[in-house]
Amino acid sequence: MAEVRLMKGNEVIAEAAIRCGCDGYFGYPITPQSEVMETLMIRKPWEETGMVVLQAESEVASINMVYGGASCGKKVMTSSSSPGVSLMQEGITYLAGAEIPALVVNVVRGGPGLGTIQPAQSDYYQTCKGGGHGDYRLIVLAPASVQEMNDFVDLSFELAFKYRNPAMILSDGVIGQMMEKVTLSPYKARWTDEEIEEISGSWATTGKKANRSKNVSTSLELDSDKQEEFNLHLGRKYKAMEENEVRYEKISCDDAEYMFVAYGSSARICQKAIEICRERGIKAGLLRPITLYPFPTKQIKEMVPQLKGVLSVELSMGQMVDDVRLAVNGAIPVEHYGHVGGIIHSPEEIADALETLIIKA
Amino acid sequence: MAEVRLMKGNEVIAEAAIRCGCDGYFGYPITPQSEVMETLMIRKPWEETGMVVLQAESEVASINMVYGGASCGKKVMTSSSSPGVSLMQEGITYLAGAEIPALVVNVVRGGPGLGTIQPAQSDYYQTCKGGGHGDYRLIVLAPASVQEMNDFVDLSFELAFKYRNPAMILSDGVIGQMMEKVTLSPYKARWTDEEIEEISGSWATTGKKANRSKNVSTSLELDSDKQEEFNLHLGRKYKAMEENEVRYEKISCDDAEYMFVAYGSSARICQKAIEICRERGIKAGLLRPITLYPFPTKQIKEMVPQLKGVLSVELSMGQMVDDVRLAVNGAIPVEHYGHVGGIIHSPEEIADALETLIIKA
Amino acid sequence: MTEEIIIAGFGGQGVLSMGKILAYSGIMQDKEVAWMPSYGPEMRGGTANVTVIISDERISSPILQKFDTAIVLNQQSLDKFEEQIKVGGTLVYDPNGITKEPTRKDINIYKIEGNALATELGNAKTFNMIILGAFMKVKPILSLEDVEKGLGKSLPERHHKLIPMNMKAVQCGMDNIKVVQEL
Amino acid sequence: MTEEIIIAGFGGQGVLSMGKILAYSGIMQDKEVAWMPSYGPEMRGGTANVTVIISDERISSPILQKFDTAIVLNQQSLDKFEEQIKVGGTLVYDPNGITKEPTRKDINIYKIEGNALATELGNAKTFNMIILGAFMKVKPILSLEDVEKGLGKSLPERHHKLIPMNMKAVQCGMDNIKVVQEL
Amino acid sequence: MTEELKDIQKEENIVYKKSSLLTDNVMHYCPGCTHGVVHKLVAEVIEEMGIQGDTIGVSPVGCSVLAYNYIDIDWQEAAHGRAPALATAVSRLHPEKYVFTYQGDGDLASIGCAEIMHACNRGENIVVIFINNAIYGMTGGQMAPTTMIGQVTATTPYGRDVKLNGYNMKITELIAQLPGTCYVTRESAHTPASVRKTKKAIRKAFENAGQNKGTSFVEVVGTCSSGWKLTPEKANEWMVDNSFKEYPLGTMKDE
Amino acid sequence: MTEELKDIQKEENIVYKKSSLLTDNVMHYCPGCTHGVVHKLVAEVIEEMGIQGDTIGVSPVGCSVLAYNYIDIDWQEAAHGRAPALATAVSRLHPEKYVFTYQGDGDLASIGCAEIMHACNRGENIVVIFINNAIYGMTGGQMAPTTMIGQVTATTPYGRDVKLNGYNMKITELIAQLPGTCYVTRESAHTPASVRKTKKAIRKAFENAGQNKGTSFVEVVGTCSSGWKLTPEKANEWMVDNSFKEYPLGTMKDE
Amino acid sequence: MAKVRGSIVVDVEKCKGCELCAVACPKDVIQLAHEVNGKGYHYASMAKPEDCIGCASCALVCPDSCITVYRAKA
Amino acid sequence: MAKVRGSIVVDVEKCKGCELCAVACPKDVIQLAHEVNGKGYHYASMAKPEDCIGCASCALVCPDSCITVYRAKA
Ligand SMILES: Cc1ncc(C[n+]2csc(CCOP(=O)(O)OP(=O)(O)O)c2C)c(N)n1
Ligand SMILES: Cc1ncc(C[n+]2csc(CCOP(=O)(O)OP(=O)(O)O)c2C)c(N)n1
Ligand code: SF4
Ligand code: SF4
Ligand code: SF4
Ligand code: SF4
Ligand code: SF4
Ligand code: SF4
Ligand SMILES: [Mg+2]
Ligand SMILES: [Mg+2]
Repeated sequence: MAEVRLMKGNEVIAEAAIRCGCDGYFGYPITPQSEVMETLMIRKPWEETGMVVLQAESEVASINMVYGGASCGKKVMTSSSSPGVSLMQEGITYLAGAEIPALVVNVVRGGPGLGTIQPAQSDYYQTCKGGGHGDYRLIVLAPASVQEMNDFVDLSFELAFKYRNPAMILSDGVIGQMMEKVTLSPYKARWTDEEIEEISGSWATTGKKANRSKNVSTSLELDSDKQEEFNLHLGRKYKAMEENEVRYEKISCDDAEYMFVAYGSSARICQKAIEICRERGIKAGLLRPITLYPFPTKQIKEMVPQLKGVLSVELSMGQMVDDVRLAVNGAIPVEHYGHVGGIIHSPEEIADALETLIIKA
Repeated sequence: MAEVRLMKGNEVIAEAAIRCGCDGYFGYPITPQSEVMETLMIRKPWEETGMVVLQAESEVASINMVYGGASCGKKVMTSSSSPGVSLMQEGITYLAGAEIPALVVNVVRGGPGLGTIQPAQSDYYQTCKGGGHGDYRLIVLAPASVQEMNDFVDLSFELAFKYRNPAMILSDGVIGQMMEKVTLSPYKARWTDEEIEEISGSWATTGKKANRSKNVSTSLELDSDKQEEFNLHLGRKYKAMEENEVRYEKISCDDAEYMFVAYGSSARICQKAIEICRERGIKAGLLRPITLYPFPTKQIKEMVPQLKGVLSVELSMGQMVDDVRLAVNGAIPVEHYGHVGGIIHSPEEIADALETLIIKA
Repeated sequence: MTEEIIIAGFGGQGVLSMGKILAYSGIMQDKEVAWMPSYGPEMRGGTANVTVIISDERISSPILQKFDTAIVLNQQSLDKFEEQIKVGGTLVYDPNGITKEPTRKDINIYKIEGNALATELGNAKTFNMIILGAFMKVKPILSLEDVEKGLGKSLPERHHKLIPMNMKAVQCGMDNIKVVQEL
Repeated sequence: MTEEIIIAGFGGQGVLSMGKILAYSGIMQDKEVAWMPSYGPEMRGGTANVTVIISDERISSPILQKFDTAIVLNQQSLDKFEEQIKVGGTLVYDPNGITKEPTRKDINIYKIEGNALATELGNAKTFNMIILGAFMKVKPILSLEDVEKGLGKSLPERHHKLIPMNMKAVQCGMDNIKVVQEL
Repeated sequence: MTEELKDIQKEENIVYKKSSLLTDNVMHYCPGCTHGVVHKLVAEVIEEMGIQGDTIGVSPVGCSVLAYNYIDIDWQEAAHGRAPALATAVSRLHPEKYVFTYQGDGDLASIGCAEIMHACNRGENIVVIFINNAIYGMTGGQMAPTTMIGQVTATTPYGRDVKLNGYNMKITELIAQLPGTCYVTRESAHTPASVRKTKKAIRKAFENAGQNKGTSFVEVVGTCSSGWKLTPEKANEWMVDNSFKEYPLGTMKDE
Repeated sequence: MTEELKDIQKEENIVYKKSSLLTDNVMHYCPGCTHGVVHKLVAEVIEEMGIQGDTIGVSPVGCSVLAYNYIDIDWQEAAHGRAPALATAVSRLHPEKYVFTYQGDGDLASIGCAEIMHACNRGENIVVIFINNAIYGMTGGQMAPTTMIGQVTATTPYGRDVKLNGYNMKITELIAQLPGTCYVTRESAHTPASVRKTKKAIRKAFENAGQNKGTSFVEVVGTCSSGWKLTPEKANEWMVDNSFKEYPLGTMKDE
Repeated sequence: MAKVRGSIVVDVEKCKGCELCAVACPKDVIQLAHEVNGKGYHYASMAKPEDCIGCASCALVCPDSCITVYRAKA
Repeated sequence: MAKVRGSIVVDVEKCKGCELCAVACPKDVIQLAHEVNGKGYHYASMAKPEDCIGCASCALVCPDSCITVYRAKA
């Protein structure tokens, strides 16, 4: 029977990891997500499922531990918050370059620099455009509730392994710190060595068996022709993701003349803003990207004919709005509205912004 | 009298640093830019101008040395190549968050991951959209010749100090490794302590004088209202840059019906592609962004009425093309063409791409 | 039904766990709940507050600017949250350490001497349950039974023996709340 | 005038510095020049090549797919660059270590026994200057005077005493180049 | 106040008061935190040496990240672990200045391990004040490299276990062996006598910097009552009983 | 070939041949490079122990980044300096496997200083092969932490100078003191005898891993003739005269 | 009166009631007040002012530098 | 004939002519050939095959594992 609990988003990440058969977690404390590792340490999954949990010496070490563990075909993850994730950029691009499936959770706080420990969504660029160097993409899931913090752990691993690509859960301090009702997932067994051999035997470094040639986890290619072919291969993979893995939610969109685009905690606030708008006689709706990469470009585009304008609402100075604009491609006005620095917009402010930035502009 | 030399792009960075009165260089070896530090070490500027040159233990250390030195109001820089720059992302966002003027040179190679040491332009996203977390921007200059490698060192410092913002020279393996004729700049004296006090006394940590309150170099703000105000302040600063600091070059644009947008080494190749196009009877031109941030959005927009299409040519899978599309905003077709992985496009390929992707499409 | 509550006081007063028990009690009644703490670098001594929302519907924003009820346990919190109570809303406060009494005329105001009562009960740790009881009295959105169940859920097994003592404190709070102003 | 040259051989054969002297000589004539090496992780033994462009006009791309002249000093380089010579272009090669002779019919081909001649001159280090001389003979785009000046610029002061020896090697290359095929 | 008290509490009778370099800001530290004591000592040393205008402090992330609010000198706030890199640059660009880092044990021994080892090995002319409270205070009491075997923290809720979490790291012992350090000592600040001794050590470290002697490293073994979940008094007792065994006080190097 | 030679060169007379674990790829190393010798020894040990299927190698950036092309086992290529972090995870997730890192001195002692110190301090059950050629070979011969005072490199063109570049770092001595290490030794591979000895050390390290003893650390002092700008023979001589003084051979710990 | 040779003044609003001064005092002069300050802390105060010898032990260990110490000449 | 007790075979195309085998050989058996291989290296060869004792010193130190060593029973 499904278990219902009252839990913090961060705690749920830990619980979901254990239950989905995650093999290893490597992390380093940072507010507002330290509860992920703390919960794991209290839960002692090594006694229950055999999952390894290790506090690393730094975020640089933890992402590289993830690279090492995940290169063995294991389900391995880390979590951190913005400054820690910045430190992981080299490791993340290595994961992408070696095509290693793994999960990174970013519970975003405000920046730049040390900034504030309060919630923000100002790491969209870093996450979706490539914080590291080179041409690569992460699979990015943006939970808007504690329940989704639960659900997306398993989903992230599934997508990561499907595409041999690192995945990121892009959360924020609100979703990480809040408690909500959550229905926990049933336990899944960790993969056995045989299952790993079956699923990832062509690439995972599990020790060279006599029946196969050696596996090497690497992102190095000194031959430019081969490197280009590899980059093009990645490009095709990303294309496939764009075609098959876009996830989003539409709220009150059927008759909408104006549409908010917002993810995560901002999307929740927009839901309330819609009510306010509709009380004011404005037909507003919300398209909530659940996957930030692949981005619901097509879905936004499809809405355009019925719309008079779009407002991208983010806890940032305007980052996702680029992708919204690229989707709309000049057909109707697109504007950005958002608070930053740990301040959370109120539903009223959002409704007002729609009026001033779009309707009356 | 101006000195003409035959030098590598990387060597010129070192020479220009010494001559522009740079106070300190902190770096770590990585191909294809190690000649920057090697040239400095041979030149021994500490005996000549007093400039400090130090090989750090890592890129993480070097960018933080830059933070320390630059926080004193000194002209301080580092250089690296893609993987090293990924490691610097935390440090870079700290510089932006503490409003510290400094210079980072990235001689880009192909990624993701370890990738190839051959030239690429696949760090545009990382550089221009914020590789680190939080809402911030770098001033980004993209040299297309060894001469510009010389000129942009001084210019970067000038802009960095004008806006109290880190600047980046986004070069690549071609420009870094090639030798060309270069006219070296005349020597500028390093700033004296008094000059630093005058220029940056309001913020530089030079030791608290009795006549002022203490200076603190920090990016931390625990009060969300203040952090938001700070983020908005940064936003206004970036707006000012966008208004005042856009630099670009137009080649054969007067009568152009088709336009390439390309920077750095790609721009040079596009020049030759223009000749080929014109031989084929196609009126092609080139807009070369010199500042990648602020991006010549307005200048591209202004060209739109006379154009039938735009081709963004990059040594990447398509990154700058986003900004070109945002500028054009759907008015005419915009496509991307590029090689990756260390392969360099030929002028013929570019001319062909214009025909197939834009003209005949 | 939607009840939006802020509980605010010093760190160490049990503000967060009071909110948690409230939220758990809501779950016992099959309601939607959200519990959103303020968090900061101060580990002790600083102010702590938590927003609790209990509702029959899906909860949109867990971050609120206006509250149906504010439960405040020190002067700073009173200064900050008195003005954030909706017109017609409710303020419950412990007068201990309060130097400037609340001034709004358009809300219901109640007093509960939590500190003093906890000392009387001989257990400072029951302070927050006394406050909870007081709230329950003026906002009977949850049954005592649910609170008892909520306590069971939020306390670790080994502390379940403390439930009766806690329920006694809740009752004490219900019994001792004083009306300052009722609309 | 634009001359696009690739020089290719083993690391250690002085390929890069030959290119540098060429480029410097170009500067002496007030021409535009570009010198673009291949670079890789092998420090010794691997192949090394450099593109040198000398032109009266601003040079656009320093990376070329076709060359006016290829100077190749080992088999791998011949295999790779023979086909990249423009129709009507020029190939200069040292037959030492060459196992498969060039086959193209639409280019000019010259041979220079650089290795053997350097041994004769009693200084293996003059090898690349002999090759340079050979090139100068078939493509007299630069004067001997400019090459001497170029040498002066590219060698550090303390090595200037070696210039006469190097110029002798250049002359030796000019004298000993052999036509294999001329269009 | 009684007459007697008034008589004593006169300006001229003051024998101890807050350093004038300490600002009036109330420190955000928890009650009894070692950081407060050491801040005071640093302020007093700088004041007494008269080098307020010549001193630049570097405080990285950790509970002491806001040190700049409390001591009235120029400060740089460093990324977690990187203070020695900042200080290296400041000191090399300003060889005549007094440059110090003020680092926690998580900061210095964990994420910043490479930076401190290399700064000390290069012999940067800086002072390092190292507050070893055997825990990550700032983030809520997680295990640090210095956390002792068996010690309970938020990430070792059943006590640090060598198998799971490895050994505690004695970084100061390692640093004492690096040729770039001239003075390495381990002190505490829990009694009046140890506070006096620690102040002397800090003073010596700053004086070394004035004489360009290389890196001076002063560890202060301290408490984190919040992280340890003890009262300040009990925390001090626990420290004496446990920390001092693993981290014995004393000067390891003085050249 | 003479008859005599033919007579000797028969299959049954073979006393030494290339390990079957070495692939046929020509190594990209420069003539005389120490990496080649040590690759051979690692391959031989794995072959002789019969653990090809149970061994996972981790090679970070450095000249040996392509080690995976030469030894026929599963490999992970690590980011510069981070091999110990990768190996930590592999070993913890596969406690029954033999996990080793193969690191250069720039990699291990400079950028990767924190990772190696912490892996060794935690006592990860791994083998570390550490090639100390006192230089950054891969990137063209720049100074490493191990570069000796006076040594000329691309970034110390006038010789390493303590004032400018700091002291050379003796990281193995530090590592020997970390409680997580069970075996720490410094070897060389320039003579037949030293090659034999190094092989024994590597074998012991792998056997330790099989017995779950913690971290075994084998340093091999080597040469980089390209970086040093010497012939391989002269490089060996220079090493004996200079490196061995700063990095004396011998076992520091064997528990 | 000759007995009172020392005295302290506590900055009550800064005091966090950690009690370390009380522990350090050789004369048991200090106790926490029953009252709390604006931050909710019971602050340090002289319970036995007459015993104070002005030795400054309390002030030395006070993490919040709240204590000023006075000592009369005799 | 009894004199020839050992012999080596060098993988000529793999040899890089580092000469370390020659240095290691106790019998001075090895010298570099005048010819170069496909990579341009003068490769190792037995200059005095008759002196080889099959001790494998050369093979042990060879970085490129080019040397196979043979030893006849007697
Ligand atoms: C890159 C990065 N990772 C993690 C953090 C979170 N963080 C802040 S302080 C700290 C540890 C503090 O411990 P310590 O250095 O011992 O100082 P203390 O608070 O105990 O004085 C951590 C992990 C951060 N700010 N930045
Ligand atoms: C993050 C990063 N920084 C720098 C480099 C460039 N780099 C590659 S290997 C290397 C040093 C190699 O030296 P060492 O570890 O001593 O190995 P060796 O080549 O000498 O065997 C450097 C600096 C890199 N690849 N990645
Ligand atoms: S958490 Fe610990 S270290 Fe931080 S202020 Fe509180 S007692 Fe001090
Ligand atoms: S550069 Fe040095 S370490 Fe690298 S392969 Fe050559 S000799 Fe070996
Ligand atoms: S030591 Fe200071 S802060 Fe602590 S109780 Fe005494 S006066 Fe107050
Ligand atoms: S000055 Fe000495 S005697 Fe007086 S209260 Fe302080 S510690 Fe006690
Ligand atoms: S040691 Fe090996 S590579 Fe070197 S010369 Fe001898 S056979 Fe050739
Ligand atoms: S086997 Fe011994 S004797 Fe024979 S060539 Fe080799 S080293 Fe010389
Ligand atoms: Mg600490
Ligand atoms: Mg090395």
